[in-house]
Amino acid sequence: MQTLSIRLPDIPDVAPLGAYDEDLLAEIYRRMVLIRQFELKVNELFLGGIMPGTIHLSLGQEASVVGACLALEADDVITLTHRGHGQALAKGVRADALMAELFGKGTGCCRGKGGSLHVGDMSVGALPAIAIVGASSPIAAGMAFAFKRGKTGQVALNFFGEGTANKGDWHEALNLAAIWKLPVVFLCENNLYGVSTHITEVMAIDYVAERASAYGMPGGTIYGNDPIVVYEAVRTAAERARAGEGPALIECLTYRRGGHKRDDPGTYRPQEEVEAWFKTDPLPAFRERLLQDARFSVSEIEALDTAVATTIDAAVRFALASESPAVASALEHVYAD
Amino acid sequence: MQTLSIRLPDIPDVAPLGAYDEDLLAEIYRRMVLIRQFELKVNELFLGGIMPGTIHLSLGQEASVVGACLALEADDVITLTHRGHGQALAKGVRADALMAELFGKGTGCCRGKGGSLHVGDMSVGALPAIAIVGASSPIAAGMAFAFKRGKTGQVALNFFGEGTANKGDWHEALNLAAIWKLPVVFLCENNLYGVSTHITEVMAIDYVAERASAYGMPGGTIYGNDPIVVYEAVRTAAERARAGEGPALIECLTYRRGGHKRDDPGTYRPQEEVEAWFKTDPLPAFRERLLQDARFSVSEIEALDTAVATTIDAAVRFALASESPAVASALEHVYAD
Amino acid sequence: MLTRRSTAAQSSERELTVVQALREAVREEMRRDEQVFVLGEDIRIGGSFLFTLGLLDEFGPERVLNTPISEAGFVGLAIGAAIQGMRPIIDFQYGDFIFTAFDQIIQQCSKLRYMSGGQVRIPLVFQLPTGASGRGAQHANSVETVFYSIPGLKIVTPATPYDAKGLFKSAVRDNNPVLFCVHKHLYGSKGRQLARSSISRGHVPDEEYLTPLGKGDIKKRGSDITAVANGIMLHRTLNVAEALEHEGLSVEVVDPRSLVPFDTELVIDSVMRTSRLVVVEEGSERGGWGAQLAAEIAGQAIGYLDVPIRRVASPNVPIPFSPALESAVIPDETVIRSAILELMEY
Amino acid sequence: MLTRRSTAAQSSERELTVVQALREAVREEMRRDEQVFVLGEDIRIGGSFLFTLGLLDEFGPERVLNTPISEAGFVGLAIGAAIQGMRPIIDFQYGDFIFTAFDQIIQQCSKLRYMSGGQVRIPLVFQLPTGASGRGAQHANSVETVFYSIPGLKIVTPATPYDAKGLFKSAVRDNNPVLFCVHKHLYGSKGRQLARSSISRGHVPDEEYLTPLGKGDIKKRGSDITAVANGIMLHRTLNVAEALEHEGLSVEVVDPRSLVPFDTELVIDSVMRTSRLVVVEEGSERGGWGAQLAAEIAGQAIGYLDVPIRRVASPNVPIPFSPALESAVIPDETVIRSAILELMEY
Ligand SMILES: Cc1ncc(C[n+]2csc(CCOP(=O)(O)OP(=O)(O)O)c2C)c(N)n1
Ligand SMILES: Cc1ncc(C[n+]2csc(CCOP(=O)(O)OP(=O)(O)O)c2C)c(N)n1
Ligand SMILES: [Mg+2]
Ligand SMILES: [Mg+2]
Repeated sequence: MQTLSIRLPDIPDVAPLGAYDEDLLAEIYRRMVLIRQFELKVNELFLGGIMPGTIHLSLGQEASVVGACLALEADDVITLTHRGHGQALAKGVRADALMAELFGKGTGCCRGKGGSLHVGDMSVGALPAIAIVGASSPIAAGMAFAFKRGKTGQVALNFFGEGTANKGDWHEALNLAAIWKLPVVFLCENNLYGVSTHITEVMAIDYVAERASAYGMPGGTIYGNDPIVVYEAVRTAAERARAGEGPALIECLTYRRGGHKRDDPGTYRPQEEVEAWFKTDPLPAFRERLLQDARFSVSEIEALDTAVATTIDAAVRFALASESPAVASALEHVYAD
Repeated sequence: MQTLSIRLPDIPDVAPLGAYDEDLLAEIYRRMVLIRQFELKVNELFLGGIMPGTIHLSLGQEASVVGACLALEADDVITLTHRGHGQALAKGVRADALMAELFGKGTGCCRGKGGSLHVGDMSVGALPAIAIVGASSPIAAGMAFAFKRGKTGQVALNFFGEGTANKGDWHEALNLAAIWKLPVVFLCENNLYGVSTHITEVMAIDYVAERASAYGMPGGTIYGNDPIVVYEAVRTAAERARAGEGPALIECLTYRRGGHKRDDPGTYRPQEEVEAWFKTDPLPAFRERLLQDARFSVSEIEALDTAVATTIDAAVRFALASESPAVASALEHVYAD
Repeated sequence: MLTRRSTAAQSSERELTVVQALREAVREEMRRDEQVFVLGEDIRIGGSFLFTLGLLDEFGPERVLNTPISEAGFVGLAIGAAIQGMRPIIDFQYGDFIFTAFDQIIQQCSKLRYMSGGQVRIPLVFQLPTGASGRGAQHANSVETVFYSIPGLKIVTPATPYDAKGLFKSAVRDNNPVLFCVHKHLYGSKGRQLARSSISRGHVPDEEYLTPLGKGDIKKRGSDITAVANGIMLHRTLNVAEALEHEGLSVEVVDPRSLVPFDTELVIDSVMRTSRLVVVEEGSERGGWGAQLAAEIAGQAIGYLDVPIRRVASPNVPIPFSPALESAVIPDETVIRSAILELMEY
Repeated sequence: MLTRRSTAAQSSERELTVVQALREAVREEMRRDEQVFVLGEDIRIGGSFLFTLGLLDEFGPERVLNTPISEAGFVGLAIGAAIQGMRPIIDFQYGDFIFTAFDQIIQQCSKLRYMSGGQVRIPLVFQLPTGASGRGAQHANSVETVFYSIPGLKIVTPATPYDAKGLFKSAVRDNNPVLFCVHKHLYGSKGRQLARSSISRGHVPDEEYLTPLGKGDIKKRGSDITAVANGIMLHRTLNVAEALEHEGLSVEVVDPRSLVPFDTELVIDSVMRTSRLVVVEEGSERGGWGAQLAAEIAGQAIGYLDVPIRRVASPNVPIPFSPALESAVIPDETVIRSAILELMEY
């Protein structure tokens, strides 16, 4: 095994934004802000004892999920993880239904039966999240299988963390996807930690993407805090998949701003590492770049910020005003007719 | 995926036997003949309706198991597969107790409670076989863990087939062994087929050993029908493991002479493939080489053959003469005191 | 279409084995619905119990998929395909191997619908050879017992060719995961031992029919005692009941057919008439459907019973290989007979 | 040694939470036997329920191992280590994740001794947080129910600090695999909800003691009706029993403590005195220990019962997230009370 080798990656040269459509750039920004504001609010509600359950925040990882989801078509599907709020919002799950779900309300995207660990909305292609690490990878491959068989042209994208790449289900899924050339993109949010455990402790290789070759599929490690870098990589992989050339593994290097969940301060992370990574916060970096683009003004950006704030406020009000699900619904949805 | 790429391997230049001790060479030959004769006899008994249960023969794979086991020390341990008779005999399980086990007799190596799928004898370092594909790999790693922790200098060797390398347990085991540098050798008997399924159908890479790098461990593919080639590879890996340098993955290319099990004629295999591989039968090839070595005469070799035949006869007589286990023993060994 | 006619042209008194009936069921359903497909290990050559024999020829490799040995992977894959509208059938070589995909089944497959608030449905059939058949402990699990407590799954254990076909077709059309557990001694695939009773081979009509999941069936009418049994135990119990009939004892034999949902009413109804209940299953006696049935009758219908409920099951041990031991732990006709007679003499 | 003395120096009336008692147990056993070690995810920082808090400092990284997220892998590894003479304790973050290692446990761990004819033994403790605690369906399984039917395992469900410590020490010294299932609401780890009853925090003596596996305990004496309950249900049942005591009803509360082996005699003994039985468990009502107990009593001791056996359990559904729904499906004091009163009025 090599010595500890995953540190702050070299941040790639910034791709010029000029090549991208203005609406796309605005939407990237809007969704990143939406996730940031949504989760800050959730954290507040949760620590305030107002929100029930348990939560895993994705603060800091917005660029990866937004870049990835906006590279997909609307009818492509994603699978989500335990850290799924950002993935859900990136794919277009409504903030109000998401917020209501976290409160366990009947208006929630899963009618209050899922909760934070299982958010999703099939109508926007977000399969309600699977919280068992690694278990979603074969399921994503299976959705891709149906797409291939039905020649629908859709693609499935499987989100997972670097810690997940040591799970048997993940391994079996990558192999199946490779041998059957399924249109699936395996997207690793490598935030260096699985709970408190650093990647170098649980893998004797440097990068998750090195495992792609074991299945005969292309793979690569990219800087995950630049949404454009992620967007480009996923776009390429999705096109390849749509063209029948099979799956790919993309590893986005990123970092979570907080601990693993609710009560975790994340103090097991070395101070220098935290500081170095915090400087790469994707949100101010992307905002800065937008402002340097002639097509965006400060007031336009601020208008986006304000609109998001309004959305979040409305979502909280909606969630709080909603009723708990009827008790009888606890016995529903066990079986389909 | 590449086109079908695992064919008959180039047979490596034959290592001169002169470098090896006479007793070792004789023992390699003896164990290979023992396995061959044992399994031919088992097949006969089974097809004759005399032997109960189900059987998976390893005819044709003798060089890999014997080369591997003789490269180990007596107190090293192996894990066995569903195709375990050869592995057991190679590690030194007594032929009579093994035969009695296949008959479900109380004198069997597992007191008749295991059967063909679960043969083994802890007193010679052969953990009774695990028939669930892939499940033995973590257990082998665990035995190696105990050896490392107890600084015993022992090594564990995990036998598995190429079809097994698509199983999650296998993946998790290799990773664990790699990160904790456990003294374990993962030994793949790549006989090209898992039941009727050719390796190229279930992997988009050429060789199982290509997966070693995904775990940061050394790996290599060797010609598995030459016991000396296997012996050398395992010896090197075991020494490395004993020295604290961690696990290795060795892939032995070999071929089974019969079908997957009892009632399988193996007719899914292309005729040319079968013919080409049958020419590599390890047993006559090694016999020939011994005869070319000045230290061995025809009569010595024939004496070995005869001794084996006597052993097998005795084993069958022993097994047939043995009693079935007492019915009360069905309730024993569920729990240890 | 042609094939179909020619099948119909066969004698209407034709007798099939369970595996023949199952093959007919799967073919009919695959013809009927393009979304139905089969996957599993070595199924191109028929799979372990010849359930898929001939399917490749008719439906091609797109709908008859040989998988790698990756149970968790291909179960998860089938779940995903089902979510997207397909109807996978997974053929397991031995039901025993499903435990390597256990999490996919109990954490994902059985719950995704519920925890998504009804957003998805997962029509998915698991073809699972179950029980002991002379192969030792790892190939002898009563799969139905292990999954029995899990909400969100259906579990079927057919015992006759007629039921096997009708239930299988219903399972394929059901919009939920169904574990279809067939005893290894029931298939009647070539060269394998077949459970022996008057109905282990049997008439299967030419006309299409469906047998509903969740409905039990009285396999033999009787008035003195109710025996509930499934799988091969049904056949053993029937043999005992037929022998006892000659001795003047009238045993009613109830085949639940489905374990989940379970036709408790049919049993209560029978017990109301006989006042005596014996429950026979192959699985070990702890935690299976037999215990549940006994508990339910003890809770709901205890007033109708004249005597304690007797259960016949294997002891709580792994299944030993030795034929002498295997047959000592798995209930045989002798123990079933004794249990019935004991209750009659209570 | 010094640490040990200083512990002993504490007040003999000290009260501990369950997790404190468990930590004491594991420390004592690790000091006692070099072969005992702990592995699991993130256990260096204490694991999910702080079971391993502080262990790293005392025993170092050789005996307190952070694993990758590879449950099947590290369970198999622990099996191998146990076969070679070690005594692993596996800490699961949530018992729910054990299903990804299910095959290793039911096909290997529980059977290797048997199918090898007694050649190996596998002393191995699984520390498993079980039950529902507001996290949704995938983190709410009653793990003990799922494994309940499997031969070759022992299953323990302690409910008090005293029992938790004594049983854990016995589990570590047992030469078999033991699933040690502690309800998530019982640990009392910082910031987490604790089941509320007079004995959910409690006295744990300074002196070493062992509590045998397989022995139940009467947590409250009573003469009118027997209630058998475990885990958090024990606390709820005790609260109900105490309230009813004031209303003049004497409920005997039996805590089985171990599910496998189960102290059926203790229950029969109690039922012989009370003639009424209610069984309370958190798991869903199909296939768990409650059904088995009811079936056994119905088979062996039906003559002592005046009324049917009542069972209180969750319905057969996955556990919903919404607090309003979760508390609707998990038995609370109201349903336990009603069940007892109904039986009294039967
Ligand atoms: C099979 C399984 N084991 C353990 C857990 C508990 N757990 C939840 S998240 C997590 C860490 C996952 O790490 P990673 O994949 O890197 O994702 P991240 O949390 O960093 O987003 C663990 C161990 C689980 N949910 N499932
Ligand atoms: C988990 C699991 N799935 C399926 C099987 C059935 N099975 C037994 S052997 C075998 C093929 C194994 O192939 P390989 O690993 O190449 O070993 P070989 O038989 O060629 O020696 C299969 C599928 C099993 N025993 N365990
Ligand atoms: Mg991570
Ligand atoms: Mg093979």
